Amino acid sequence: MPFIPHTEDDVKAMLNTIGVNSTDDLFDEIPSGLRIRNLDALDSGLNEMAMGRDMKERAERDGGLACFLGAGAYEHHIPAAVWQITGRGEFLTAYTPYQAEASQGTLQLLYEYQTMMAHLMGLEVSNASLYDGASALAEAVLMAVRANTAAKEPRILIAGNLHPHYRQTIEALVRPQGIQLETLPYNDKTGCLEAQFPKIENGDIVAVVIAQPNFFGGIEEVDAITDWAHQHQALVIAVVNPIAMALLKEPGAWGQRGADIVCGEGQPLGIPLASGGPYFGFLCTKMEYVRQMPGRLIGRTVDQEGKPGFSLTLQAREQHIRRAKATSNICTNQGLAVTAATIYMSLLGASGLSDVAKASHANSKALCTSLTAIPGISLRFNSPYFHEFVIECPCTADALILALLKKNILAGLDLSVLSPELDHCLLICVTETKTADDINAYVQALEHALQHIATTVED
Amino acid sequence: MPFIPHTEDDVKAMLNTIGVNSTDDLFDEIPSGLRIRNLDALDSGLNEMAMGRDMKERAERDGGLACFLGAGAYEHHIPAAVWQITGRGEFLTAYTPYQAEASQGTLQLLYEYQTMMAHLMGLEVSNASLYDGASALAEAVLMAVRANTAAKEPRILIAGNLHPHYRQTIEALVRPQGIQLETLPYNDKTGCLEAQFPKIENGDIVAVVIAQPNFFGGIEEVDAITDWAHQHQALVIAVVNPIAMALLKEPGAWGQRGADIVCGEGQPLGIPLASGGPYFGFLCTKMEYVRQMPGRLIGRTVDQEGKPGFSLTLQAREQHIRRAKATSNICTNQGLAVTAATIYMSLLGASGLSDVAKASHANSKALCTSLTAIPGISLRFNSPYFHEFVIECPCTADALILALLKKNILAGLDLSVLSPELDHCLLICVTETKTADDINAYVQALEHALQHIATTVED
Amino acid sequence: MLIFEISAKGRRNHLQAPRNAPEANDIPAHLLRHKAPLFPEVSELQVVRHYTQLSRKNFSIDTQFYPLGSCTMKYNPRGVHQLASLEGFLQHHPLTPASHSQGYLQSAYELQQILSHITGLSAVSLTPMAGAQGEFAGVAMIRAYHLSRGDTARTEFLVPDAAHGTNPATAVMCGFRIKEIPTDKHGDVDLDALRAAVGPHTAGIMLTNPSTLGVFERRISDIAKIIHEAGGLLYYDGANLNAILGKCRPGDMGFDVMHINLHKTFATPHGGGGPGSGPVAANERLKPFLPTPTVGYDGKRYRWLTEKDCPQSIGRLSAFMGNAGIILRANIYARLLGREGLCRVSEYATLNANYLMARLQQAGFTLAFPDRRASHEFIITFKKEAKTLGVSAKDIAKRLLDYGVHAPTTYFPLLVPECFLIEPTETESKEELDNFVNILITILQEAHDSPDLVKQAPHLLPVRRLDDLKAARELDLTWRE
Amino acid sequence: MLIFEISAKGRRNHLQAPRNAPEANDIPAHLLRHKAPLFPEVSELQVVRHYTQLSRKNFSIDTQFYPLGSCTMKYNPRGVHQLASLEGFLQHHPLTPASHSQGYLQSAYELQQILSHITGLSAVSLTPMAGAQGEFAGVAMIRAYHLSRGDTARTEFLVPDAAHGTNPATAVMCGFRIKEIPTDKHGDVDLDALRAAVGPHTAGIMLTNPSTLGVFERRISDIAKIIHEAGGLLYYDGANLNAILGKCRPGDMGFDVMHINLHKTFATPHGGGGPGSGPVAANERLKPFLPTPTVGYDGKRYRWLTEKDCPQSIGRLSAFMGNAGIILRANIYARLLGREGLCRVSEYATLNANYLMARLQQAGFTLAFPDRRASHEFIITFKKEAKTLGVSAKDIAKRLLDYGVHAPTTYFPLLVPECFLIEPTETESKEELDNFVNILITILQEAHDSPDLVKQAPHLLPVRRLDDLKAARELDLTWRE
Ligand SMILES: Cc1ncc(COP(=O)(O)O)c(C=O)c1O
Ligand SMILES: Cc1ncc(COP(=O)(O)O)c(C=O)c1O
Repeated sequence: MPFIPHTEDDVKAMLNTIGVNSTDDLFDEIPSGLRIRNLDALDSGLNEMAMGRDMKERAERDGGLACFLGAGAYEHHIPAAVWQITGRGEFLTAYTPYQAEASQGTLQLLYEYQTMMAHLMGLEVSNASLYDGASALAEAVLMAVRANTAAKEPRILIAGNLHPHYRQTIEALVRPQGIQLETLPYNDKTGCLEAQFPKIENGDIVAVVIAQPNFFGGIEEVDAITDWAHQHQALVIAVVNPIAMALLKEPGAWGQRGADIVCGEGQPLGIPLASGGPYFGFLCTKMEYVRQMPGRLIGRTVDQEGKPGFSLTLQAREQHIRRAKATSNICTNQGLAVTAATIYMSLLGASGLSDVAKASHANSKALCTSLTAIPGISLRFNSPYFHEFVIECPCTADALILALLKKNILAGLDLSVLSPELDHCLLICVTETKTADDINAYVQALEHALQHIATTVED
Repeated sequence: MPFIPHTEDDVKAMLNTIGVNSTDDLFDEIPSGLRIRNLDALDSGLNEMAMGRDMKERAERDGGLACFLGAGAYEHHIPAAVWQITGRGEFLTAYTPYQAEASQGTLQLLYEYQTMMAHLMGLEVSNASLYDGASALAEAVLMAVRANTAAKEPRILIAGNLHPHYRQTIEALVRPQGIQLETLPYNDKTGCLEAQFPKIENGDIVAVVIAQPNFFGGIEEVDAITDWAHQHQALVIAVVNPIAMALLKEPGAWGQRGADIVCGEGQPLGIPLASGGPYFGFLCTKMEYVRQMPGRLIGRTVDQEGKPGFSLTLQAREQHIRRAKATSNICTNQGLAVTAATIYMSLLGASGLSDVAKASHANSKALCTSLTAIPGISLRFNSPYFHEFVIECPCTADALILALLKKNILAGLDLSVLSPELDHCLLICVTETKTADDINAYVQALEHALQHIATTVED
Repeated sequence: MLIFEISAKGRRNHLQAPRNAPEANDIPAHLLRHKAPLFPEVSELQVVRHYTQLSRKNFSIDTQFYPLGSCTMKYNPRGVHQLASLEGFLQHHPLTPASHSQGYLQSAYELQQILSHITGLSAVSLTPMAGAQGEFAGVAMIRAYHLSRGDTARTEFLVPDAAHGTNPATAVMCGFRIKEIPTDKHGDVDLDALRAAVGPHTAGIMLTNPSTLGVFERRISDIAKIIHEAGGLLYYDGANLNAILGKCRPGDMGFDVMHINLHKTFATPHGGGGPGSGPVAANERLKPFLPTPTVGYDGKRYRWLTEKDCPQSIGRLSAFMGNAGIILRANIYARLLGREGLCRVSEYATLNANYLMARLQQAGFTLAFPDRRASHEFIITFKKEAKTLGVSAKDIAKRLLDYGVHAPTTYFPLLVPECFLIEPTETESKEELDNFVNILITILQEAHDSPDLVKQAPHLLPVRRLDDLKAARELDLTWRE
Repeated sequence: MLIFEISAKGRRNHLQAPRNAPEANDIPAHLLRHKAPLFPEVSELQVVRHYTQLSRKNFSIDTQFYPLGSCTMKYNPRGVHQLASLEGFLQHHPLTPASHSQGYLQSAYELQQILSHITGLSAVSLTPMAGAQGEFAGVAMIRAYHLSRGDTARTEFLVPDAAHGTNPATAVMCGFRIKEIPTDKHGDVDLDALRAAVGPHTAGIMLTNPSTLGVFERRISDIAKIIHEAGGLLYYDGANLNAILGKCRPGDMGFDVMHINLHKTFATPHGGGGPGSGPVAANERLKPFLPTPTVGYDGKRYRWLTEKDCPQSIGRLSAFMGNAGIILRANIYARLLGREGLCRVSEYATLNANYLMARLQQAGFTLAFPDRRASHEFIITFKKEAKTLGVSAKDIAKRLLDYGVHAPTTYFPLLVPECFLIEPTETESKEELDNFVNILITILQEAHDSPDLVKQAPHLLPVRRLDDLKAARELDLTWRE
């Protein structure tokens, strides 16, 4: 039987030991009215070979596109070593490291992850992961509400150029606790936050949420925003792309005092696109807020012989100890993705990561320059950007995307998802994975599509 | 530097310790006339990402065919667990287990392999692998020459329906030692060995080499041949397909006394086709001949506390001890492939292996029945066969193969490689990997091709 | 040794980085980073060796028996892992148009159907990323339901004292006050206390069945009636679904909404802490509130259903669509097993638990609920040993590690003192269970003969017992130069 | 525990076997098997756990420093492994027509070119499956060459006494008699003895340079002259090519034919015993005799060259075309490194060896050839310690295992008593080498202070020292019920 090792003799002997006649007897506490006898509406099982055929066909249907789509999930080169090591049974099939002595592998790795992530963000503490970037931001908001004791009301100011799915996620996750979410507008020309900040009083606002880069790839003037928020006793929550942080100023160095909480999507660090997950959310903060952190934290300590070792610490923040009073309900997190990210960061090193950022950026510049040289195509926002930019087209972005899909190019994101006025806008991302040929192929396909669309319109 | 961990400081310190000024000085014993300064005719290096693109393109060019070609290499379902475990660093990157205490993993696995392989063949001993099926046969022949002290001359009788590449391989590998290779003819109707055996005297012949199934997939009357050989003091060397042995009579049970040496290609046991290798050759024998065996042998013993353990044994047969007097020059073998095969056999079990054999056979029957119902197509040999058979076509086999390749079907082997008279003959293999749809697709493609060829000829 | 301790300044692994990356001159200098982060500088071999060696310090399903109660640590099929890791799936961007996502969408849709059938509930959203987020979704849906009816008075959630910590924590995250409901001495919910607790403030109850006490809540229909009559709804914590696959269905028991832990019941690997996946299933009443996105099918093509299609949805719980890779794995697992195999899961999980329970009882161990059937798990208590020998459940757990088996869940549920919650799962053999019994017997003997051996355990692991107090007091959460 | 010992009669793993396989009624009963082979009957989890646990009993490059002389145990790049394992390569049947094999053929052809350039020899056949088969090919080619000229008198092969065991064994397999050539005290071939040995019977000589003594044969041109003038040819055993990549070339030294161990110099993993790959390279004179198949290129398409194209070929050495997967790996490795990276290999391998040699000498260890440069490896001898302390090289090797590093090659080459042949390779860091020196110093101290500790080693491995005599005397080669 698939995955079940019992022989008939085993079953007989076991029933005998238990003292019943059949396994069915073991379910005799279930009220008979509730018992069902089969799952016959489902199909019969397949063997691994047949399943392999089936899934390979499905995978082929979904694969094979040259990806120029980012919008929160980014294709980067992943060294082979990353998943070959991550996939080792000892990492893959272990549980959460409750029994520290039997989990030193995972625990030390997580401690190393915390170290790298904290250093990458320029902060003191990182937890061991949350579900993803968007839900991590929701946790960051809840954490800020607990941490900012100066604020009178749970009001949060959120950058209007934050990824719309992030905004939706925090709406869903923090609204039940009566937290108010308000928008910090962005400038229609630059795509970045308005240089003029709204008037607020000290203690009006719990925290300001800034995205760096923002949803359009634009780079924000983070120093000014950070200082402004701090001047009004608001905390600063930074939502950042970790690869960008190898190039852009780290949140811990923003303004005079640095961002207070940093979160974001860890996927770019060695995790495949994979239809959206599993990825992982990271969360870093200053030491003073560590007790308000959600999620697992690994601490270094010593064993009874004084030898260094690692264990889950500050567990009193967590649901399995504090229950209703926990900092979050999170239990299972995204450990395996963090394992991959840790190996990724180790393999790349700081300079490698910075090379990835620079090469991605240079590639995006190259595509942007070529595209905006095409008559009818212009850059939508005039701000510095990182590896992702928005073009405005003479037709709907949707039409272009469809046309390029026929050439097996995933052209980008149709920004009409964000607002109907942006329906001629295409958000395009280029990473280090693209060659000059790939970029040329995109440009040619787009030119061709534009001609075709023009002709069709004329017809 | 790729794969080199040295920093500049390291290099300086190390040169200092050695007492030289540059690494170049370390090569000062090479006569200057022989020194070269670079390898500039070669290309510069690529990074892993660029290499990935390049190799993926190559792999795609070679992939995607539905394989109905056997002829010594067989496509079977390989459980995912096989290579995920085999690929663990501890198996993959270990050397030959010379330091037994630090290699118990590989050693125990090989002992388990020896056990399974010996039982599968019905013999007492298996070695730990040779290079492949063909070279294993050459070693078997050399071993027989050493073992059969009754034979006057080193004459070997070889089935004429042995895989032609096997025949070529033994020619190349044993000819330098003056061994005579003669052919035991096969019957043109059955494709099997002639029922009438040649007249020989006792001691004329060292050994008879029989293939089961033979190159055409045909099943030989092994009992009679074995007994005949033994009656004339010749040893019997069996070349068998290990999957077939789950269904057909095992060599140890052939005739009155069983085959003496059994060898063959281990690839069907969980090893991918992979352009022909790495596969592995297996070699089994009776205990009385164990000291004539080439290759590694693992023995079970105890450690100084009496605990069971495993180590290389009878090393005095091997080149690293016995040098010029060794049973073979083999040193590195095919350990990793054997690791995979051992896991494969454990996962399948005896009944699973037998199911693979039966399903493959049933599929080949299904295709054969459909094909031979097509006018103009007939079965070339009338003998029982196992999962591989020969059809005779109205056109050259080559023409059919080309036509089916256009439908992404690898139709089989053009037997003109064997002899020009067989140029209308196609050797076709079907394994358990093929579904009824696959088989239908083959039949339709072939019908279509025949029509097309007929039309073309008419034109 | 930490990876930082094998680092050397200036060591570079050029093979993995892009070549000749130009400087980003177009970005103003004040927006750029000025100090490189402290990452290790190590060669590829050093990385491979370091993390390979680290992995070897873990216990795992692939290496050990791991009877961690409530966690369903069963075999994680290698074939499932391989097929979910096919290149076409891995390179698929989550925002790819549906035309080029049919493979994934079909797999997700099928899983929705399978889960709906297994749970007896009519609709499923796969987006929650673990059990706790599934709980959040379900409880938020109950909240949205009451609010949609203008029923704003329902501010309380009932949670049995045996519940998993995520249950109360979740209800609080959804803005509810918690009322704890006690357990009776048979492990069932105390019905009188429940009746006393319900009222017009009752939004709902969160319940696991079989409960975390390892027993089936026999009066579940009565409980459902009490709650429903009070106007509340029932949330089912599906962490224990492995116990009842094909035997009974939460929908039939009266539950309105539930989550399923794919990383438990559907054998997806737990990865040293995750990822999991906690799909949420609801009956017709709560279906409109399911989180987005879900997958729809018109008989020809699969497509995402979003806020536009589901205006009453509680919304989006993550940036994309949940832990897609885990959803793929669960789909593959479920279809490998098929209807027969899925029914066998609960059958053999229950057989194993009851056998182990019987053997341990016969060997003199104290069961928490000796009169009950075990579900897929059960509880033993070392209260007696703690008192008479000074050997705690923790000590015994640590000593088990020395014998190469992972400890069961200890000190949970909190109501049973000095307890082990033991869940063998269906994929372990009788031999493995017998071996575990023998080890426990040996340890009990050791606890009598040389209690210090047990109290000082583990002895044979990479570290001895760790100083958790020091860890919490002298926080060392990151390595600094 | 053996896998057979966790087997249970009747346990079946249906997931991996075809369903409903019909009986083969068409095959006569007397040709069928009647008794199933004794295979284990185990579940998939049992298999995974058993072999995962077994793997953990190995030392390996991925887990340990492994300075095994003559074996070039360097980092086996994971990226190479991944790319050689692409589905398209794995499912490619060796007899697929060339039209559908261009990806593989191109890779093989490129490697032929690279090897030709590196070795300074004009043509390459990739078919030999390991070093020993490469040796066979080369020596058989020399034999074929002499015979092709009607020169049947050349029945002797010269082999230095320092040669690897495969050298004499190979020459014998090719039908030659062996003449051993002694080594002088500096580790070079004794030229006088060589001159005395050559003659009209000399078919050729097999030589490694740098030799297995870890030193470069300085008078190689003289040797070549002596052999060639006597009408013999020179075979180069390329196992030590890692030492000279981009520094000098066997072709330039006067060698006519050689093999290359891809599983050493080209970093393909050794797999606990193999597979390897031993391509053979030859100069114009011997090129016609290369084994088939090789790959040709007409500027447009790649194709196999077989007996038809190469009528003088020594023939075919295996059923297909060698260890194709290893050939792919070597191609990828070589092209990842490129011309710069390949030159660095020998540079850093030599630096590491000389550094380690210097450090050990300074620490008081006895070098076999203190006046010589190390090549990529070198020899130390414990002759003194064996005499004064009764601690042998073997004892020290075993004790090294306790410290978590693999032992160097011991007792080879046979001419140096109580020796270690130490090859650190270029992929190990200075820290790793320093650590190794410290461990050896510690062990030497132990050998003085408590020799039994060393003599009884290993203490910390899965087994203590094994009884090899018993293994050979009471042969137990397979498990029986
Ligand atoms: C009974 C119970 N409920 C809920 C959960 C929470 O699930 P998750 O860890 O996936 O968030 C768990 C997991 O430990 C559990 O055992
Ligand atoms: C010097 C030398 N020559 C030849 C060989 C034989 O190579 P292989 O093991 O690949 O047959 C070896 C390998 O150990 C070697 O070290």
